[in-house]
Amino acid sequence: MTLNFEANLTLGKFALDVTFTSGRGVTALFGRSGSGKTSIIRVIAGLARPEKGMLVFDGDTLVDTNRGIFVPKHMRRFGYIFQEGRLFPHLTVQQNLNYGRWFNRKPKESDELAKIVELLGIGPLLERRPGKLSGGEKQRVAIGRALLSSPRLLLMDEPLAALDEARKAEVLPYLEVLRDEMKLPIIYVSHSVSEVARLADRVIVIDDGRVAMAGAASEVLSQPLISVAADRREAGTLVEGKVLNYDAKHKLVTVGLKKSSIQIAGTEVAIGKDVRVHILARDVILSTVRPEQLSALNILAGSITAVRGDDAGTVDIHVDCGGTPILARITELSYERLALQQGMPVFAIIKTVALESL
Amino acid sequence: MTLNFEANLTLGKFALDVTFTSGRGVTALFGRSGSGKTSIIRVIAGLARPEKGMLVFDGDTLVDTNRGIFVPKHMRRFGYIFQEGRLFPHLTVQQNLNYGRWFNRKPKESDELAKIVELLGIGPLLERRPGKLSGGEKQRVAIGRALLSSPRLLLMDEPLAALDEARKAEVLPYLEVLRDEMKLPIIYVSHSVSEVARLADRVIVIDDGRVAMAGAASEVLSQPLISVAADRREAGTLVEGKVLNYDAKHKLVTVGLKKSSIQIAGTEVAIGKDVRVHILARDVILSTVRPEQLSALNILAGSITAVRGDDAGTVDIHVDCGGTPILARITELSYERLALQQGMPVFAIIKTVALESL
Amino acid sequence: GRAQASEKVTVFAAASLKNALDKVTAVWEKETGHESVTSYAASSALAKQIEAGAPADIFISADMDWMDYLAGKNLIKPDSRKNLLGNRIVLIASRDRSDPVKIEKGFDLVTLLGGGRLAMGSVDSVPAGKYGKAALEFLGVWRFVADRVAGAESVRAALLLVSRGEAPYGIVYQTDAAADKGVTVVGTFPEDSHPAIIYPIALLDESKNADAASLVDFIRSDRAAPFFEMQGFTVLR
Amino acid sequence: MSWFSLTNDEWTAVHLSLRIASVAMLASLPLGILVALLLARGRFWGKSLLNGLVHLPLILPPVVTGFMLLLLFGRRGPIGTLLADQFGIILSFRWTGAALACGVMGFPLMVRSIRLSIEAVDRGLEDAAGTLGASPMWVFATVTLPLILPGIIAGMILSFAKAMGEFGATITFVSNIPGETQTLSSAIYSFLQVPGGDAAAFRLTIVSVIISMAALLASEFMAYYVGRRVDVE
Amino acid sequence: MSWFSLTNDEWTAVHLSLRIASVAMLASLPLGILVALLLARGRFWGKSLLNGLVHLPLILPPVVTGFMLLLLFGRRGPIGTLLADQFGIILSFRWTGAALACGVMGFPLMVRSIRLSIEAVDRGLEDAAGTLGASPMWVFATVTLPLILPGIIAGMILSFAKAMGEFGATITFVSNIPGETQTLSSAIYSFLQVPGGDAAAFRLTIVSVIISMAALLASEFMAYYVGRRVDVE
Ligand SMILES: Nc1ncnc2c1ncn2[C@@H]1O[C@H](COP(=O)(O)OP(=O)(O)OP(=O)(O)O)[C@@H](O)[C@H]1O
Ligand SMILES: Nc1ncnc2c1ncn2[C@@H]1O[C@H](COP(=O)(O)OP(=O)(O)OP(=O)(O)O)[C@@H](O)[C@H]1O
Ligand code: MOO
Ligand SMILES: [Mg+2]
Ligand SMILES: [Mg+2]
Repeated sequence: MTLNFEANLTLGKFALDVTFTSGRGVTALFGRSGSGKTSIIRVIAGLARPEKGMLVFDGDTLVDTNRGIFVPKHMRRFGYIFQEGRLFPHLTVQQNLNYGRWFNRKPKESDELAKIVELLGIGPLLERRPGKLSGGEKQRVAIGRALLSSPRLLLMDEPLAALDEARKAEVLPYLEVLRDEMKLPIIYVSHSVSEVARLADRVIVIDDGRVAMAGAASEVLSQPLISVAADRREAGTLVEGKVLNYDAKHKLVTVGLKKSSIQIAGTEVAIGKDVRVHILARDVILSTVRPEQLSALNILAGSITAVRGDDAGTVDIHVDCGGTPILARITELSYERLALQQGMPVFAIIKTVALESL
Repeated sequence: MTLNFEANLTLGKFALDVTFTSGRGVTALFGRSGSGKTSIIRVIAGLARPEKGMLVFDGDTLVDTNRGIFVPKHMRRFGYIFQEGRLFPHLTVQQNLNYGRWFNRKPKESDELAKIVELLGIGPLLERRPGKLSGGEKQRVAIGRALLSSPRLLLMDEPLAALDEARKAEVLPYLEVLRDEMKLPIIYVSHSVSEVARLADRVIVIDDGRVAMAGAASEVLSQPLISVAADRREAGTLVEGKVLNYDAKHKLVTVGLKKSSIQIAGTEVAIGKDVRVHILARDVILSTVRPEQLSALNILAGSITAVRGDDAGTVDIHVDCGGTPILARITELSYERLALQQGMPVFAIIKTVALESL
Repeated sequence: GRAQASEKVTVFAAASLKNALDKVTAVWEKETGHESVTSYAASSALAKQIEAGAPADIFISADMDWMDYLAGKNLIKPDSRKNLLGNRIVLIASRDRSDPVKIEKGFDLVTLLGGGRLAMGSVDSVPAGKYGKAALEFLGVWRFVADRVAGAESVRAALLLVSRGEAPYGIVYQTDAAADKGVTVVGTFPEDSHPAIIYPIALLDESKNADAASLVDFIRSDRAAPFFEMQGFTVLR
Repeated sequence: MSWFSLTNDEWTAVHLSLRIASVAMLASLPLGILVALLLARGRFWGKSLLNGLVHLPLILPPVVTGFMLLLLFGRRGPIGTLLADQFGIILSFRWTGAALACGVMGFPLMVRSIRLSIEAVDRGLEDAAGTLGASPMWVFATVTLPLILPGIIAGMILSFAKAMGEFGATITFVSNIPGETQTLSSAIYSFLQVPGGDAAAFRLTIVSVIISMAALLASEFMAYYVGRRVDVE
Repeated sequence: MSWFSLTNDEWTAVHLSLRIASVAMLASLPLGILVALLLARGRFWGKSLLNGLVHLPLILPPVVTGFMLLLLFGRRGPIGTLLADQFGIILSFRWTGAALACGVMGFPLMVRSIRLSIEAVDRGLEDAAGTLGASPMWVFATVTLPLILPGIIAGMILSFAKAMGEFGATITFVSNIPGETQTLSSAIYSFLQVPGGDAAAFRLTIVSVIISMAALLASEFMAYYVGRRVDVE
């Protein structure tokens, strides 16, 4: 499955001029507030008509302004989780959830409903109307409503912003299941690097209506430029690997990288599975000698490939650990003290539990 | 300044029964979605009338159901940033911002407006109406509107949820200025431990309409129980200290704790200032020998006071570092390998830049 | 439905005839066993409805004009047209000024009004108004009171204006004045001061109902006369 | 005869009024919704014209409206002839004609109410329904229609009440034939035209008011019920 | 005399109609807003009664309304006496009386529109204004009122149009005095009562329609302008 997007759209003084392609899995739209993320999603959903543009989903042309093609929104079957909920105020939660199912040729089985209700923790709310829900409850129902409409593509505009961390931690794995098992492509808008790192296969960074950067998540998230949209503190590298082993006793997953391996705390995963690990630069400690007796399990040997200072008193050190690039952010003082230089061998120490779980 | 809150309120099947006191500074309301945070704020703002209760702000009784007192919302002068924006659709952004100023005896000077517009980056939007703003832009205008109404107390219901990290990083320091310089008390609802850790003096954890825990931020955030509301990954300790030194060259702040000190990357701070540092358990590495040649600047000697395992393959180790409690979360495997026990001397290694800046 | 109603004789009659005509048709129905219905409305509306093909058999107009209008369009059976009733117009006053007024050439109506208004049917549209205006012109009073006239939508409304004391005097049919205790008849206009007040009756050209002629005859008969006279009409033979 | 008992003719008028007002209200509803939709949402040439046309019965004296109906829908009028020839529908001097007159007189009131409600609907909700697979027709039926229910109810009650009070256009169009086209209103009018008819007119007025108040209360209750469901907060 | 030129009397009727319709509309507006507010928001004993009272002019045949006005506001009526004695205000046979009649007849239409709009207002916005320090009066003036403007405009235009078409209640209450109380509507009615008056009636009808259409267009434009400002998306 691929989505080819190409659109020009003017909204007052704001001009959107974006072209990108997204494939299977999750494509994250990343960008500062007002950069045009929602506008892009609206064009995909068929809620906005570009002045000039083209939208092709899996060979199916949805928009082509040259040929005057515009497939209306209800024929696209794209589930859209809006930034502001948009629940139907006259329907109960249950009716809201079921709304999309009425219009689907292939209705989901009813235990699908039960499962999603359970996952989102909205069981006690089913008989209520949206006016009587809390902010987070509304958002959860909106997520459920979109999921249950059997979409071909899921458009999620900051879906988890209003959720508490515990609930987020429950919903994210489900999105992964959708992505991996249901093979549902997802376009995901989020300001959270950790969410994106965890879910996204591709990341598209939007800046002022234009694509500032696009590419595989592992590439884009390792760029310092990502900090236009994200917290500097969330810079890091996204590393891809394969599960080599699972230690059930210690609940430790061993992930094989290019020439090394790292260990991550987590629940059982199938051996051989491809996984991604987001290593935050600020979580990496460098040492010039191999450290002993540390609680950190992951100590990777490597050599410094680049050094980049900034004016905030920190230095970003790029380390190549057997083909796996690792970014470490350390203080200028340490940088001076350890006399680090390009080409120097170092050890990167990564706290196991600091890793994003899969 | 103190706020005494005591209210019983029934909303359908949901019963709120909450009593707390909040003092100067920021009081964070923490709790899962649907736990009753917004309901509490609504009572404080005068938008909901408790069935039984009492609300006293600085000796000024706003609600007393026994005596039939209920000060209406417009006489309370509490600025409220709503979870859903609630901008006036018929007014421009500028008029929205100015709305509260019309009703204030002591109007803020107009450069106050310029400053807040600048801070929130809403300068180009001033002539627009809210219907033509993006989600984050709306939220920023709502923040500005409440700030400009010269409130005696600020009620913030997940104000930063829709903002990108970079913008958040700009707004948070301003909130700190409000708290510290303007001495504006703030009641703050958030799901983000790092926001709360940074801002809050007191934390009140709400669970299903009741106070589950309340106390100084440093106490509450160090409790494992906080994970009802927060991501487990954000557990840690909040440490209080005083700025001892600022190294302008390396942009390093030295913070003196009880008997030790730690270094934090950051911009200039006044020496002698009281600061707080949130140390995430997952950012602490333990070592049984003093490590050498590490890029981590902070290595604190201490001894293990408690060990608490969980069933996720990690162990929480409480370490006392010269009177300063530090929580470290390590894998079970490391725990076994290092043969850690209560009373054992250890070194806690904290990456400098992993600390919350002030 | 229309099917049964078409067997009934349908009468279109000026609204002011309601009291008397209802009683007359009731007697006729009882005696003959036939049925009838009467639609009371303004003569103007009825005439235009007949023009538009209304299923009426008999038309009784409050003035000659609307009957002439239909006659001009050949919508009535010409030989069936008869003058049915006559009426008089009277000067009425509200209760508190019941002194009789001598109505003669040049009588001082203006002084009587004393700044108040003279209530009457609209002088352009309501028949009683037209007759009233003609009478006042004949008596040479019109030009003094023309701008003091309050033209009402119907005689009944004019009557009400007087009985409620809005206007001190009014000109109405004697048929209407008789029934209202709030007003006093203070004078009757001479019969020669205005065109004869005549309610004509006619069978309609399109009427196919065989009983209609019988009803017209009954309405014009001596049997019916007392009902009309009781209301103050003059029965014309 | 007790003061309040109604004569047969009066009962007939009551029945007829109820039937005419209900039919006028219900029959004009679909068209009312359609026109309100066109006026609220449509962008077409002649929209102002349509809007003006809808308001005509309000602007014109009812008698004029009645005459126009007579000219158009009468036995000899162009539409009247057409309806009679093609569909065998005869409106003139039938209760159906009275319903037409009442429907026309109440139409601007109905359309305005519904239109106001439509204009207040959050288009975002309709968009959301569209992305969930609902075609425009379904969006209308499942989202727009329920949300504009208060306006529809208001429009219906206005139309009904107007039909109860209307006589100018009715009496001009379909005359005042007892048992066929004589409504309470025209009966009241007839009584007012003759000496001594006031008491009877007053009695019928009370009946008319009672009926309309009952309808009004029912509508308020419905609106309350509908509103409670959609209540925000 | 060209076919279309109006006589002096007719010009007077045009002026008078305009004046009466405008005054009726404007004078009933504050009360209309108040009553709409009460009905939309109030919770008080007798609310149904007030609601019924407001609808009465719609339910009753206009002639009956005219009679009632006469009974109440006439020279001998309780309110009429009061107004005359205390304030020297005399309504009978004055254009002001006609404006009263038109205002009363249009009142239910105006109230309904405004009420519908009020019921559609998001209370959350009013709450927000309250927390920003606006007293209920200010909240109403700066938030509620601007948001219900479409309803107010709709109510005003309905009231105006109704006033242009009204004659039943007017003519009954204040009669049909050229230059004082004779509106276009009553002039049209008078013409229709005489054989051959159709042409004149038609001419005046056209005038009336032109005026009302102009008002309608203006209102649509205003509503569009207001709506554009509040446009969501
Ligand atoms: N009008 C109402 N009727 C019934 N229940 C209500 C009503 N309003 C809120 N509730 C319930 O009250 C509880 C508390 O709601 P509240 O809005 O205070 O939650 P919250 O802590 O702010 O949640 P969130 O983080 O999701 O915004 C929720 O369970 C909600 O379902
Ligand atoms: N109707 C409109 N008229 C004019 N400008 C508009 C309109 N709608 C949106 N904009 C502008 O277009 C830009 C992009 O808006 P969009 O909603 O796509 O942003 P976004 O990336 O989703 O931001 P956020 O993260 O704040 O939701 C913004 O600068 C916004 O101000
Ligand atoms: O429009 Mo009227 O004057 O209520 O029949
Ligand atoms: Mg957005
Ligand atoms: Mg909330």
